[in-house]
Amino acid sequence: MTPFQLLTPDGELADDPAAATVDADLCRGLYRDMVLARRLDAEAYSLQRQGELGLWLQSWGQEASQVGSIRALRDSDWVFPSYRDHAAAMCRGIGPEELLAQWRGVRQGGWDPARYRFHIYTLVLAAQLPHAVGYAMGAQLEGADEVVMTYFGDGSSSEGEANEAFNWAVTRSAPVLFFCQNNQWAISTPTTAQFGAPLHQRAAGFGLATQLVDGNDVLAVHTATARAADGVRSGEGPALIEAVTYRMAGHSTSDDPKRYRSDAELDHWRTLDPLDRLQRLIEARDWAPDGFFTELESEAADLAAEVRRVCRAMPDPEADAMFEHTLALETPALAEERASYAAYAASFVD
Amino acid sequence: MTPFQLLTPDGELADDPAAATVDADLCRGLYRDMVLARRLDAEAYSLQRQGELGLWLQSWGQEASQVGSIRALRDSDWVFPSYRDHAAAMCRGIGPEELLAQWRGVRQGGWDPARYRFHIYTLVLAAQLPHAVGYAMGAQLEGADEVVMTYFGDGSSSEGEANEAFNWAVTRSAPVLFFCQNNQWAISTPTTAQFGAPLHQRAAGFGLATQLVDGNDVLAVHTATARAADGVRSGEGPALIEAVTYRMAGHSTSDDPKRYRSDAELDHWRTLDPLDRLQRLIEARDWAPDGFFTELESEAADLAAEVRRVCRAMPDPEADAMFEHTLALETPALAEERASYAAYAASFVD
Amino acid sequence: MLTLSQSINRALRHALESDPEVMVMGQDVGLSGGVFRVTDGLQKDFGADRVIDTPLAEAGIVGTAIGLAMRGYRPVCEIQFDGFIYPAFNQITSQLAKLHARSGGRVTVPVVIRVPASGGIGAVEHHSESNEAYFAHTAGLRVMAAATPQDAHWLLRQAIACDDPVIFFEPKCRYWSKGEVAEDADDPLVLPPDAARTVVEGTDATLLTWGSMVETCLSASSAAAEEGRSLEVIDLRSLSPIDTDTLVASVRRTGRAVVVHEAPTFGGLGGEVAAMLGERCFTSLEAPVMRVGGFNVPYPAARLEEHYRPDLDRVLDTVDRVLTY
Amino acid sequence: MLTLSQSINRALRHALESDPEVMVMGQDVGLSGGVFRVTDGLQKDFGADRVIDTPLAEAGIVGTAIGLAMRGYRPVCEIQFDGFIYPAFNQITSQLAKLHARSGGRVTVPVVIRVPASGGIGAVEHHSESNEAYFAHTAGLRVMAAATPQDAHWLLRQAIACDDPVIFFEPKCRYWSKGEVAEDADDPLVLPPDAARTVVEGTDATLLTWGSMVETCLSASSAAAEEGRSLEVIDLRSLSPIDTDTLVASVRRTGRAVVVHEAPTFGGLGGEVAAMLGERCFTSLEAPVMRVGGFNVPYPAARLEEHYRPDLDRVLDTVDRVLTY
Ligand SMILES: Cc1ncc(C[n+]2csc(CCOP(=O)(O)OP(=O)(O)O)c2C)c(N)n1
Ligand SMILES: Cc1ncc(C[n+]2csc(CCOP(=O)(O)OP(=O)(O)O)c2C)c(N)n1
Ligand SMILES: [Mg+2]
Ligand SMILES: [Mg+2]
Repeated sequence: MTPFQLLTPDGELADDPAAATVDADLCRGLYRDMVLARRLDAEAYSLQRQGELGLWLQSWGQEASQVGSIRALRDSDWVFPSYRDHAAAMCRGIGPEELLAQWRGVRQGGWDPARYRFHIYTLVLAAQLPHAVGYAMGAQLEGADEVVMTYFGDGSSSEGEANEAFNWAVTRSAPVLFFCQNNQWAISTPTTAQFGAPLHQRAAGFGLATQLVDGNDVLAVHTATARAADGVRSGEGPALIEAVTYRMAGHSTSDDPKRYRSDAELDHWRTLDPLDRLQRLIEARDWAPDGFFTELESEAADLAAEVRRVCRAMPDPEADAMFEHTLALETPALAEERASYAAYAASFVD
Repeated sequence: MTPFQLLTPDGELADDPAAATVDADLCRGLYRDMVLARRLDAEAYSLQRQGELGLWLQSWGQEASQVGSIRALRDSDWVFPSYRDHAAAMCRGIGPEELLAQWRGVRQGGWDPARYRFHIYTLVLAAQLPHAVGYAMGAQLEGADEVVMTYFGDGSSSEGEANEAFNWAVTRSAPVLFFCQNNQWAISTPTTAQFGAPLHQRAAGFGLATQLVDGNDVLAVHTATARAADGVRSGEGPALIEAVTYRMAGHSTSDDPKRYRSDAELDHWRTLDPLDRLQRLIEARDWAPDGFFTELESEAADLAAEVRRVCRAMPDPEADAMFEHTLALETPALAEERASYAAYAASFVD
Repeated sequence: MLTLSQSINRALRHALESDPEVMVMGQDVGLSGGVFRVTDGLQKDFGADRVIDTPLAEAGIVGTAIGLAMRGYRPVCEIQFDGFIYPAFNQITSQLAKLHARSGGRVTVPVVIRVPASGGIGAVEHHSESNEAYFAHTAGLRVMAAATPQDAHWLLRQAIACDDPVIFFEPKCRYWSKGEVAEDADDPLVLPPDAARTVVEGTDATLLTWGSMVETCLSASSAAAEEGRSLEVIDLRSLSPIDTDTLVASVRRTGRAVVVHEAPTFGGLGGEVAAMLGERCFTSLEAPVMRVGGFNVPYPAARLEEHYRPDLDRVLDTVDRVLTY
Repeated sequence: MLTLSQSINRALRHALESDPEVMVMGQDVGLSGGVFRVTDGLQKDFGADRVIDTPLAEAGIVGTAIGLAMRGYRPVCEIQFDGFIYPAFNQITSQLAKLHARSGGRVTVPVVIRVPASGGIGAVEHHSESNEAYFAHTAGLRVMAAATPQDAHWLLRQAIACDDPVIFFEPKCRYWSKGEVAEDADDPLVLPPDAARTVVEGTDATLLTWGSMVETCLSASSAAAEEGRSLEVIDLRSLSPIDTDTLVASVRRTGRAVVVHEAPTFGGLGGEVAAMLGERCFTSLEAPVMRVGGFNVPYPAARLEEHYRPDLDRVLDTVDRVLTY
C-alpha cells in the first residue's frame, strides 16, 4: 500500500480527481501556516540553545502533517495533541507565549484548552488517546456534530493505552479521528523495532477506517483528513490516518541523532521537504501575487522577533504558584503548608 | 470468514484433506481427555456448592478448545494459562489436588510450573501474555526448538497488556502462540460490547499468523494448533488462534447468568457440544472397542471420587505459611514479624 | 435500614436522577448490576447511555472518564476489585490527579472511582487488596473510605458533587451489613466529607482506623469496656486530606493512640497518621503511637486471611502494650 | 573517580561480562546508550540480543522481563524516567512482586528495574517524580536508592545478583557527580545491600535521608558544624527493607531526628521512618521526629522546583525546630 499523494516532491499535482479541489487560496494559506510554524520552531530551538528554554521538541519536517490535518477540521472540532504539535497549535491561534511557557519552565500546560478547543500537550505517551475517546463519547451522547482528533506518534502506538483507545472507539463507534505522525523515529528507536506490521494495517484490524498518506504532502493530508472527518461526522465510526513524515531534528534539544541515524537518511528526506514542494507548485501555477513570498518572509521575521521578545519577557513564577490548583477546592492542610512556606520564605527577605 | 471445521455437530467429518489424518486412536484419546475434564469440572462445581471450595470457574463447554490445542503441542512446549483452563492442565498431568487447592483457598498457585511446563493460573486478565512473550524471547535466544502457548479470553483481549504482547511478539518474531478461547462472554459482557471487529482480524492486523476455528470441534482445534505450532517452531513468527466456543456455565459459582443471557442461547450451544459430536463420530466409525464408553464412564467415576477425596482431605494451612516465600531471601524485619506473630498466636494456646 | 451496597445504589440513583451529567461506567455494571449488585437496576432505569458496560480495560475506563469529565460529565467509574485498579494507575496518577494542576486550574476532572476494597470474604488472589496508601500519597486526589451505610451513601454523594477526582473505597466485607441512612443532607448525621467521625468516645486511648477495620475497632472498644478500659474510636473517613484536628484533639486528651488498618503496616498510611500524631501530640503522648496492620507479605490465600487481617485480639493486644507502656 | 552514571555503566558491564544470563532492556538503551548515556556502549560490546532496544511499552518491558526471568535470565530493565513507570505498575505490583509468593516459592523473578528518579534538573512534567513510597509499600519487592557512585555501582551489582525483584532508584540530578568506587567486593567500603550508611557522625541530631537528598543533608551538616552543631547523617540506601537497627541506634544516641526526602511528605516513606522511630526510640526522643519533604502538590514547573525541593535552608530550619523544641 503506497501512501496517498496529491503533490509530488517536485511540486507536480498528481492526476487524481481530488487535485481538482486544489486552488491558489488553499495553497497560499497552507504554505503560510507552514512557513510561520517552521520559523517559530527554529526560533524556539535557538532560544533553547541560548538557555532561554529548558527544552524544545521540534516540529521541523512535520508541518504538512499538522497543518494539512488541522486545517481540514472545523473550528468546532476538538483536538487532543501530543507534544510536538506546534504547527497545529498555531493554526488554532495559540500564541508564542502560550507555546513556549511550558518549555521555559514557568508553568505546565501553556494555554486554555476550551478557548482553542485544543487540549494542553500530553507528555505521557498515548495517554491522550483515551481522553479523546471519552470526550467523543460525550459529543456523541449529545448528538453534537463534532469530530475529536488526536495526534500521536509511531512509538506511542506501542503503548497499551493507545490500543485500548482504538478498540474502545470502534466498539462504541465514537466520533474520533486518530492521527498518527509516523516520523520514523521514537527518540533513537526506528519503526522496525517498534512494530512488525504497519500501523495502518493494525488499525484496520481493529475496525478503524484507515488511510495511509504522504505526511509531507500537505494537500494529500488535507484531503485525507477532510474525507476521514466527513466519515466520522456522518456517524460511520472512528478513523485513523497514518501520515508518513520525518522528524528532521533530533528528538529534542537534549538528543544527538548522529548517534543512531545517518546523514544520508536526512539528506533523502530533505528532498521531500513539505514546504519546498508546495512552493514549487505555487510558483509553477503562478498562484502567488507579486511580493507574496517576500511579505511572508517579513511576516515570519516579525514572528521570530515576537517569539524572542515574549520568551525573554516571561517572568519567573512566584513560589506560591506551586500551591495553586492542586485541587479545585484547596484543603486546610495544603493551605497550612502554603502559608507556612510563605512565612518561611518571607523570613529570608533582607 | 467462517471458522475452520473438521467435525460437524452431527459428527460427520468435513471433506477436507486434514480429515485424512484423523484416526481412531486420536479420537479416543481426545474424547477421553474431554470426558475426564468435564467430570472433574462438574465435581468441583458441586464441591463448591457444598462449601468445600470457595469459588470455581467452570471449563464446561470449552473442553475441545483446551484439549485439542494442548494435545497438538509437544511436552517440551511451555504454556501460560489463564484461570479456566482445567482441561488443558489435566492433559499436562496436573492432578485434582493441585487444581483445586487455589479454589479451596489453602494456597495460591496450585502446582510447580516447571514440572508440567505449565505456569500457574494468572487471574489478572492478560497479564500472562507478556510473560509468554518474554519466555519465548528466551527460548529464541537459545535457539530452543520450543513453542510457548498462552491462553486468554475474548474479554482479556481488550486489555492494553494483551495488545502490547501481540505487537511485541511480532516485532521480535518471538515463538509464541496466542490462543484465545472466545466463549462469547466476559462475565456479563458480550463480545459485541468488547470489540467492534473480530479478534482474529485485529490479530492479523498486528502481523500475527491467525486462524479462526470452531472451538467446539476438537479435531479442527487440534489440526489448527498443530499447523500454527509448526509455523512458530520453524521460525515463521508468532501466531494467534481464535477458537469460537461457549461458556456453558455462569462465569463462576458466584455468577447468575440468567441475569444477562437467554436459555435459548444456551440450548443452541448444547446442540454444538464438543463431546457429543466426537462420540457420534467414534460410534459411526465404530472406532471404540466394546466397553470403551462404559470403562471410560467408570474411570470418570473413579476420578470424581478421587476429586471429592483429595478436596476434603486438604488441611487448612498453618498461619505461618503466610510468611513464607514473600522474598527468596527473608528480611530480618519479616523474620521478626513472623516470630512475634508466632509468639502471639502461641499465647492463646494455654 | 439499608445494607451498605443498597446505600451506595441509592446514592448513585440519586445522583443520576438529580444531575443529568452523572454517568456510571465499568465492567458489568449495567445489565448484571455489577458483581456485588451495587449498580443493580440502574441501567434499566437510566439507560445504557448513562450506565455503561465498558470493554475490559481499566486504563480505558479511567481514561475515557477523564475525557467525559472534560466534556462536562461526572463519571462514576467502578473498578471491579481493588487488585484490578493497577492497569489504570498511569491514568490515575499522571492524568486524573494532575490535570487540574497541569492545566493551571482550567481543566477540572470530577471523576469518582469506586473500589470494592480489602479482604474478609475469602476471595482468591488480587481480590482483597488494601491499596489506599498509594492514592493518599498522590497529590491531586481525594481519597475516601466508607465504613457504614450512612457514610457510603452520603460520602459518595459528596464525592460525586465534588469537582476534584475522588478515589472511593468500599469495604467489600461490609456490603451486606445494615445501618440507618439519613434521609436528607441537613441531617446532623451527615458530616462534611473531610471530617473524621468519633464513633465512640473514650478516655484511655484512641483507636484511629477506617474502612473494613472500623467494625473491628468498635468490638475492641466494647470488649475493652467490659474490662473497664475506655477506648475512643475514630473513623478517619477521609484519607486524603486527613482531619488532623479531630485526631490530634482526641490523642491529646487520651495520651495514647493505636492506628489500625488492613493494609500492610510497612509503608502504610498508618505511618503518616503515627508520624503526624508524634509531631503534634509529642508532649501529650504517654506511650508511642502503635500500629496494627497487615503483615508485610502479599495478601495470603483465603484460609489464611483470618490470621492476616487485624482482628479483635490483635487490636486488644496492642492496646494492652500501649496502656501498660 | 567515576561519575554516578559511569559507575552504573561499569556495574552493568561487569554483570553482563560475568553472568551470561544478565540482559539489559529498555527504551533507547542500545544504539543510543540511553537518554542519560548510562548504558553507553553496552550494546556494541554485548550485542543486540543481550542489550535490547524495546518497543515503547513499559508494561511490556516489565512483563517480558518477568517471562525472561522465569526462563532463567536476569533482566535489568530501564524505565526512561520515574514518571513513566506507572504503565508498568500492574505488572510490578501483581506479578513481579507477588509471583514468588503466589507460586509457593517455586518461581523466582530476579528482575531489576532501574529508575532515574527525582528532580533537580529542570525537567518538564512527569520527569521528576519521587515515587519510592509506592514500591516500598508493595510486599515482595526490594527497593534501593543509590546516592553516590560507590553505592550506585555496588548496590546495583548486589541487586542484579539478588534473586528477588529490585526497584533501583538513581538520583538523576547526581548522574554527573564524581566519586571513588571501590575496586573489589571485599573492600570495606562495600556494605551489605540492606545496610544503611552513616555518612557523617554526629551527636546533636540525626538526619535520615536517601537518594537525591543525601548531598543536601551533607551540606546541612557541614553548615550546622560551623555553628557548632553536630548532625549525624544516615543514608538509608535500602528503602525496603529498612535497616531499623542502624537508624534506631543513632536516634537513641542523638535523641533528635529529622527525616528528609524529596517526595511529598504526606503519605511518604518518611512517615514510616518517623513512626518506627517514634515507636522504638520513644523514651530517648527529646523532640518529635520531624519531616522535611516535597509539598503535597504535583511536582511543579521547572522554574519552581528550587522552591519545591527540600534544600539546605529548609533542612536547617527544621533542624532548628528540633534542637530548640
Ligand atoms: C509513557 C512514556 N514512556 C516514555 C516516555 C519517554 N519518551 C518521550 S518521547 C519518546 C518517543 C516518542 O516517540 P513517538 O511516539 O514516535 O513520538 P515522536 O517523539 O517521534 O513525535 C519517549 C520514549 C514518555 N514520554 N512517556
Ligand atoms: C485486570 C482485570 N480486570 C478485571 C478482572 C475481573 N474479571 C475476572 S474474569 C473477568 C471476565 C474475563 O472474560 P474473558 O477474558 O472473556 O475470560 P472468560 O472468563 O470468559 O474465560 C473479569 C472482568 C480481572 N480478573 N482482571
Ligand atoms: Mg516518532
Ligand atoms: Mg470470555
